[in-house]
Amino acid sequence: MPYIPHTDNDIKNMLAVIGADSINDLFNEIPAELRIDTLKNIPDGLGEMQTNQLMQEKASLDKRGLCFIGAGAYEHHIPAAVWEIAGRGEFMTAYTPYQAEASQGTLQLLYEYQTMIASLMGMEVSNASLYDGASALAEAVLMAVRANRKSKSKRILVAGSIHPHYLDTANAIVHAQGISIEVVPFCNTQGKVLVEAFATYENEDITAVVIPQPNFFGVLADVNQLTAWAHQHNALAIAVVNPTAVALLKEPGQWADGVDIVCGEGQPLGIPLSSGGPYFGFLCCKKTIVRQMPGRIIGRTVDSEGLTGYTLTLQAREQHIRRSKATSNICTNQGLAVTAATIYMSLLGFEGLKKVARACYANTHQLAALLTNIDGVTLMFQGHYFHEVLLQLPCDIDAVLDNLCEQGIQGGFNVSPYFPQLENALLVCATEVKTEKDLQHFANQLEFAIHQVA
Amino acid sequence: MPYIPHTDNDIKNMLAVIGADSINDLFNEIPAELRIDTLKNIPDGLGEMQTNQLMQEKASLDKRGLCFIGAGAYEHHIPAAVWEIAGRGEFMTAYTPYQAEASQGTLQLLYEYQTMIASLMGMEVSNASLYDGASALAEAVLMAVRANRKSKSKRILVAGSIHPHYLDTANAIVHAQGISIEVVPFCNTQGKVLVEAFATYENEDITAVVIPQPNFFGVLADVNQLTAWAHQHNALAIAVVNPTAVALLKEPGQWADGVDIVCGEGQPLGIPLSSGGPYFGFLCCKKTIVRQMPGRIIGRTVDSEGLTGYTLTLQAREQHIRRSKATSNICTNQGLAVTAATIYMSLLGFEGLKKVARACYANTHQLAALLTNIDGVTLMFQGHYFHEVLLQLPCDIDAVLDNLCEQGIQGGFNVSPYFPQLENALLVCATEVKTEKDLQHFANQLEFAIHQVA
Amino acid sequence: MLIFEKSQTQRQAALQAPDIVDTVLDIPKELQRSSKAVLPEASELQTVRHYTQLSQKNFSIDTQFYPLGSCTMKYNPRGVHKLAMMPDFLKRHPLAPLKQSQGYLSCAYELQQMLASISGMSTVSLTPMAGAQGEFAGVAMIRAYHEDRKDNARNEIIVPDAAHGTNPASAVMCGYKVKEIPTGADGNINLNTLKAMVGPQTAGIMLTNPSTLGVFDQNIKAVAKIIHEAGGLLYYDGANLNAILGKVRPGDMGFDVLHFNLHKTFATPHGGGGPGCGPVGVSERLKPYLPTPMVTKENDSYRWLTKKDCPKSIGRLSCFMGNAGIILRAYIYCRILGLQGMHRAAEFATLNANYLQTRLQQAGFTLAYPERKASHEFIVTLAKEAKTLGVTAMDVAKRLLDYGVHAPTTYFPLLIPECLLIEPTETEAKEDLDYFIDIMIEILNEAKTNPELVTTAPHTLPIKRLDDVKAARELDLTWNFGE
Amino acid sequence: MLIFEKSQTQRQAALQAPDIVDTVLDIPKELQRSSKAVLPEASELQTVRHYTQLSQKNFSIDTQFYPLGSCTMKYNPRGVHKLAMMPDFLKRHPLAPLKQSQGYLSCAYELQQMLASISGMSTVSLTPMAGAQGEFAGVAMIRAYHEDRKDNARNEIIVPDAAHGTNPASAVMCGYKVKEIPTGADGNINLNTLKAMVGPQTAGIMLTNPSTLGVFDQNIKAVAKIIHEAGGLLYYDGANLNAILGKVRPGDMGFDVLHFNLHKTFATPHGGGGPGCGPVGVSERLKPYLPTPMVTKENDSYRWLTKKDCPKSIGRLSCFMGNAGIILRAYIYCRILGLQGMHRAAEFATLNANYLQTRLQQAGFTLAYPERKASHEFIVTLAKEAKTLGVTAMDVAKRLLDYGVHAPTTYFPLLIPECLLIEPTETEAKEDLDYFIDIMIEILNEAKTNPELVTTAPHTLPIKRLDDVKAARELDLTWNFGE
Ligand SMILES: Cc1ncc(COP(=O)(O)O)c(C=O)c1O
Ligand SMILES: Cc1ncc(COP(=O)(O)O)c(C=O)c1O
Repeated sequence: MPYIPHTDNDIKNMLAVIGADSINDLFNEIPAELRIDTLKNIPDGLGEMQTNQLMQEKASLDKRGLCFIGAGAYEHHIPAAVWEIAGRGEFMTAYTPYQAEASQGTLQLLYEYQTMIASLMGMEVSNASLYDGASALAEAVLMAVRANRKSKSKRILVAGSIHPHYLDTANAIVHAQGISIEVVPFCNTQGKVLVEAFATYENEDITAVVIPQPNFFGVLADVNQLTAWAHQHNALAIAVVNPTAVALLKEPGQWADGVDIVCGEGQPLGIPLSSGGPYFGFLCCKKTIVRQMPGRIIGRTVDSEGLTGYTLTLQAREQHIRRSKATSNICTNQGLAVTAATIYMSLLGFEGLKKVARACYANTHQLAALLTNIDGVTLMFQGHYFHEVLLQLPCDIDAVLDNLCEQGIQGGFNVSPYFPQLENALLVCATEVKTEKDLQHFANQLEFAIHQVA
Repeated sequence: MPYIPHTDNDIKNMLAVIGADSINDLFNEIPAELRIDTLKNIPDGLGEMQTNQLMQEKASLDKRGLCFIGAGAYEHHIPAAVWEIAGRGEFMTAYTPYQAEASQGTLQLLYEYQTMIASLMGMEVSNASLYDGASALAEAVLMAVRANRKSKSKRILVAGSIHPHYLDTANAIVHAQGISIEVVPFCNTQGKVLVEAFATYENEDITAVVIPQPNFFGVLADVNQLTAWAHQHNALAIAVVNPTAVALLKEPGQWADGVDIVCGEGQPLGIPLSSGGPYFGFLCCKKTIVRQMPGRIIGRTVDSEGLTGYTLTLQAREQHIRRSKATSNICTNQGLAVTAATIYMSLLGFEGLKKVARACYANTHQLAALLTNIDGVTLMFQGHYFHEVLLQLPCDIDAVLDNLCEQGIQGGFNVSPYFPQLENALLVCATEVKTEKDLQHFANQLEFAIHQVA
Repeated sequence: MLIFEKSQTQRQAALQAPDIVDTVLDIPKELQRSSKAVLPEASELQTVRHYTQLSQKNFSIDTQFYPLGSCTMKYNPRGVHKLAMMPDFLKRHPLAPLKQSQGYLSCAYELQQMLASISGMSTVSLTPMAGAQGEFAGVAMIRAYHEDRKDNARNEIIVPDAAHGTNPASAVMCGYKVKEIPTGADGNINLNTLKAMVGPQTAGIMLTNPSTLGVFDQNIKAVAKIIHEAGGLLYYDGANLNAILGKVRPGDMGFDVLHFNLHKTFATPHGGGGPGCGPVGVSERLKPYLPTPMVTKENDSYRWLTKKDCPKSIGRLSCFMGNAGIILRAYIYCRILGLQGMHRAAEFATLNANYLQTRLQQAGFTLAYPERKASHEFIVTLAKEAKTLGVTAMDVAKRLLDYGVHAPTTYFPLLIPECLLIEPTETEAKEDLDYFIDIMIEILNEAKTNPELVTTAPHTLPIKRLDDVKAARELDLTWNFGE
Repeated sequence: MLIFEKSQTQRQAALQAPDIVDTVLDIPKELQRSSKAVLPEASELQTVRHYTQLSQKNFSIDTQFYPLGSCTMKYNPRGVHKLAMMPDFLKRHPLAPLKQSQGYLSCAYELQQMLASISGMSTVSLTPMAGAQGEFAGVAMIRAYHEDRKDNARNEIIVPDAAHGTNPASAVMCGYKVKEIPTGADGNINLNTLKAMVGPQTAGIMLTNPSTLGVFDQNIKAVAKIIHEAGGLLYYDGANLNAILGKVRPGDMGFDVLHFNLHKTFATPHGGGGPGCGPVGVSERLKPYLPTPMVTKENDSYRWLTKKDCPKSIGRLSCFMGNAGIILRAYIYCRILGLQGMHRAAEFATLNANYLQTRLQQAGFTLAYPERKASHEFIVTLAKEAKTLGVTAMDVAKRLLDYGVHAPTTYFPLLIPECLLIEPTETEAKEDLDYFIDIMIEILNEAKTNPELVTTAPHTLPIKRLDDVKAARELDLTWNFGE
């Protein structure tokens, strides 16, 4: 029996101990009319060998080409050691470290993670992860509402240049608690939210302002001014950042007088694209509001003999202690992804991460140069961008992408359905994994595709 | 610096301690005229990311098709757990277990391996591995010469139906010690060595007889009679077997009154094909001659408090103690492959291994049935075969194989160059990994190929 | 030692960073970073060694028996993991063109279908990223349903006292008040109490069945009737589904919506705290509200259903489509188990739990519900021992660690004093259960003859009992670079 | 506990065996097996847990500093391992058609070229499966060379007393008598002694340089001259090549043939005892005798060279072409290191060794060759301590284990009493060397103040010191099923 160790003898002996005639008898407290004998639509089991064959067929359908899509998930080089270590049984098959003494591996690692990510963000504290970047934003908003005692309005201003899925997710998660998320429009030529756009909120009670950097279009905004505006208006500032980019860009803790909360997607730190997950959301904040933090937090302490050890702490914020008064319902988080990210950051170091960021920056800028050489292809926005850039094409994006797909190229993300004011808008990204040859190949194929389509 | 942890500071401090001005100074005992500054033909180093790209290109050139080649290396299903566990750093990056107390993991595993393989072969003892099946035969021959005190001739009779590479290897390794390996011809209709073929040696001093089962052609010989013949003539009997097959075929310890030495290729026990290695050779024998065994042997003992532990034993046979009088020069063996094989045998168990053997048997027999349905394709030999079978084709084998290769099929092994008397002889094998569909597809393509070529 | 304490300025695993041709970084000064971050400065070997050593300090399924109740710590098949880690799956971008995504989408679609069948629900969405997010989605759908019907006065969710903490927390996140209902002495919900609680304010109830008390509520149909007649809906917390796979379906019990814990019932690894995955299934009437995206099949090809297709959806719960890699693992696991394997999971999980329950009772331990059969888990209460011997559930838990067994869940559910919630799962062999029984008996002996040995446990682990109070009072959450 | 002791009749990891349609097994009864073999009967979880737990009982590079002299225990890059384990490489059948093998063959070919360059030799064959088989091949080629010239009286190989045991053993396997030459007080070979030993019977000499004493023999050119003038050839044992990569080449020193240890110099994992790989390189005159198969390049495509192409070859040493997977790893490692990286390996291995040597000497340890620079390794002798304190090299080695460091090589080379042969390698950080020095000092203190602590070590490992005598006397080599 797959995975089941019981021999006939075992079964007989165990039933005898229990005093039951059959295994089925053990279910006799379930009302007979509810019990079923079989399930529909469940195929017969497969051996591991056949399963291999099945999944190899499935995987071969997903044969990918050169990928120039970013839009929230980024293809980076992942050192082999990352998952070779993260995949060790002791990390992978442990539960949440409730028994601290038997979980010092995971706990110390998480403490190290908290140090790394907080420091990277220029913040004082971090939790041990949330589900992903988008849901982390939702938690950041809820946290801001709890933390900002000066504001009663539960009104959150969000830069309209944020990833549209982040906006949807945050809305879906927070709206039932009477929180209103209001979108501040971005400038259609610069592709970012200017501080002037906040003028209409000058005298309002705003609970928090959400500032992405780089934003969905890859564009860099004036985060210092935006943060300052928030604080001047008694609103908390929430940064949404890409952790790779922050190796080169000013860390949110240094935006003006420092943001209050930082969140974002941890995927770029050693997590494979893998169809969108598991990734992890990170969340950092000022120490003053740590008691409003959702999720697990690891603290350093000592044992009964004074030896250093690590344990889950501030559990009084959490659902298993505080139940309906908890800071969040989150329980299981994304521990293994964080394990990988910690090993990734340890292998790259700050200098390495900076190099990754620079290579991404350089590649995307070179790609933009090559692509805008094509007739009819232009940059949608003026201004600084990081490792993603929005292009305007002279023809329908979907048709072009389809054509590129046939050539084995995943040519970017069509942004126009989300922002109808941005016509024929293609968001492209080239990380450090792309070579000169790749970029040139993409440029050639795109030119060809536009010819075909236009 | 890749893999090197030294900072500039470290280097400075360390040189100061040593009292050297530069690292180069540390080499100044090497005569100046011998020292070189550079090496030719060594390319610049690559980062891990570029190395990935390079090796992916290389691997893509080896894209394989459906493989029906056996001939000494067999494609079996390998449970994922085998290499996930064998690849753990603690197994993979340890040295030979010289410090027993710090190597109980590897040592206990090897003791378990010795038990498993000895029991599978029906023998009393096993060593902890040799390089591969072919070199294991060479060691078995050397061992027999040492062990057979009754024989002075150093003449070894080998069934001519053995894998030709085994014969070459054994010859290359033993001939300098005055040992002569003599080939006993096989019957050209039955594809095996008959006991009658030994008639010419009736009154000779023979040191040992080497008996493969199944033999190179997949054919089963009368191993009981051959073993009996050897023992009647004061020769030792050496069996060369496939460990998967032995799950169904009589174990060598039960051939007649039992062979003296068993060797063979361990690859079928969970080791990937991987271009021919690393595999491992196994070697088992009767307890009476264990002191003639080459290679490492693990023994069970106790520690100073009476607790069970495991350690390298009978080291007085080995080169590091006995030097020129050692039973063999072998030092590093194939530990990790044995680690994998042990886990494989634990997952399969004896019942599982029998099923694998049966599935191989069934598939090859079905394949033979399908292929001999093709016009002009016949079985080369009458008689029983196991999971390999020799076919005669109506045309040149190389041309057929070339054609099949274009269709993505590796259609077997051309045996004729080794045995000119066997014309257009194709050795094919279908293990448990082949499906009905695979077999049928091969049959169709072979028919097509023969049409094209013939 | 922390990895930071092994770091040296300038040290790096140089192989892992790309080469940088010196390009201009054309970013305004005020947007550039000027300070360093405290990331490790270590060689590749140091990193590998550090984290390998750390891993050895964990208990895990792969190394220990881990009967943590409610968590279903069963074997996480290596074969499943390896397949889910195939490069073609790992490299698939979540926004990849459909044409290059049919492999993954077909797996997700088939899993949706299988989960619907297992639960007796109409439709499944895989997107919630853990049980708690599944609960959120489920309650949000209940809310959307009432709102859609303009049934706006319903502002209460009923939750048993035995419920997992995520249940009330999720209800609150959906804007509901939580009303707690006490459990009856037999472990079932008292129907009269329930009747007295429901009314026009009742939006629904959240239940686990078998409950976290390890018993199956036999009155479930009556409960459903009371709630439905009051106009409320029933939410099923699927954390315990392993107990009833193929035996009884939440849909048949009368539930309107449920979540699955793929990281429990479907054996995806817990990862030291995640990732999990908490798909939701609903009956026909809640279907319009399911979270997006989902996968649909049209003319033999698969595509995403998004908000455009499902205008009433509660929306999106993650940037992409949830924990895809976990979905893949659960799919593979389901294909391996197949129909018979699912039945077997429930059967042997239940056999193991009842065997353990009986043996421990015979050995003198007090069961919380001695009259009841165990589901896949059961509760031992050490209230008596705490009183008479001064040895608490926590002490016994810590002492178990010394014997190389992970402790059961302690102090949950909250209503049972000094409790151990024990879930052996179907993948443990009788010998391992017997060993657990032996050491429980041994610890009980120790508690009588040498209680200090137990109250100061653990003794054999890298550290002794930790000071949790200090941890919370003198917060030390990041390494201070000055040290 | 042994896996057999966890077994139960009938138990199995059912998922791993194929389904069997009941086909006839048409094999004569007398050729069929009738008895069971003692293989484990365990569940998949039991197997995974058993071997995972066992693994944790090992010291390894990934978990400990492992300064085992002569073994070059440096970091085995995970990136290399992962690439070598790509399915396309693993699934390639050794007899696959050339058309579907150009990837692997090109790697092997390029490695042959690189190794030739590194060693200063003309041609390389990769087929020997470990150092010892490389030695065999090398001496066999020397023999073939003499035989080819009908120079048949040469029946002696000279081997220094410091040589590794495989050297004399390999010479004997090639049918030679071994003549041992003692090492001079300075660690070099005494030229006069050598001159007196050579003659028409001399087939050759086997040397390591730097030797296993950790010093570079400065007279190597003179040695070569003496041997060559006597008509013999020089064999170079490449186990210590890590010390001189890119600094000096065996070919330039006058050697005619050498082996490489890919599992040392080229960082392929040791695997708890293998697999290794021992390619051989030769100067022009030995080229015809190289073992087959080798890879050649013709018109941009690669093919095997076999006995047909090389009629004078000593032949084949394995069924296929040696440890291909290890060859692949070494190739990848070489491409990663590149030219600069090779230089660095030697430089930092030497820096670490000399630092350690100096510090230990300063701390009061006795060096075997205090006047000499260390190569990549060096020798400490504890003869004095053994005499005055009763604490042997073995005791110190065992005590090191208690401090979480693997012991250096002990009692080798045989000519140095109570010796520790210490090789830190280039991948260890200064802090780890400093830690080693600290504990060596600490152990020396213990030896003075509490010698029993040292002589009864180890104390912190799963077991205490093992009874090797009992192991050899009461042979227990397989588990006895009756137990
Ligand atoms: C009964 C019960 N409900 C809900 C949950 C929450 O699930 P998750 O941790 O996946 O969010 C758990 C998990 O511990 C549980 O045991
Ligand atoms: C100096 C020396 N020569 C030869 C060898 C033999 O190499 P292998 O173990 O690969 O056969 C070794 C390995 O320990 C060695 O250290």
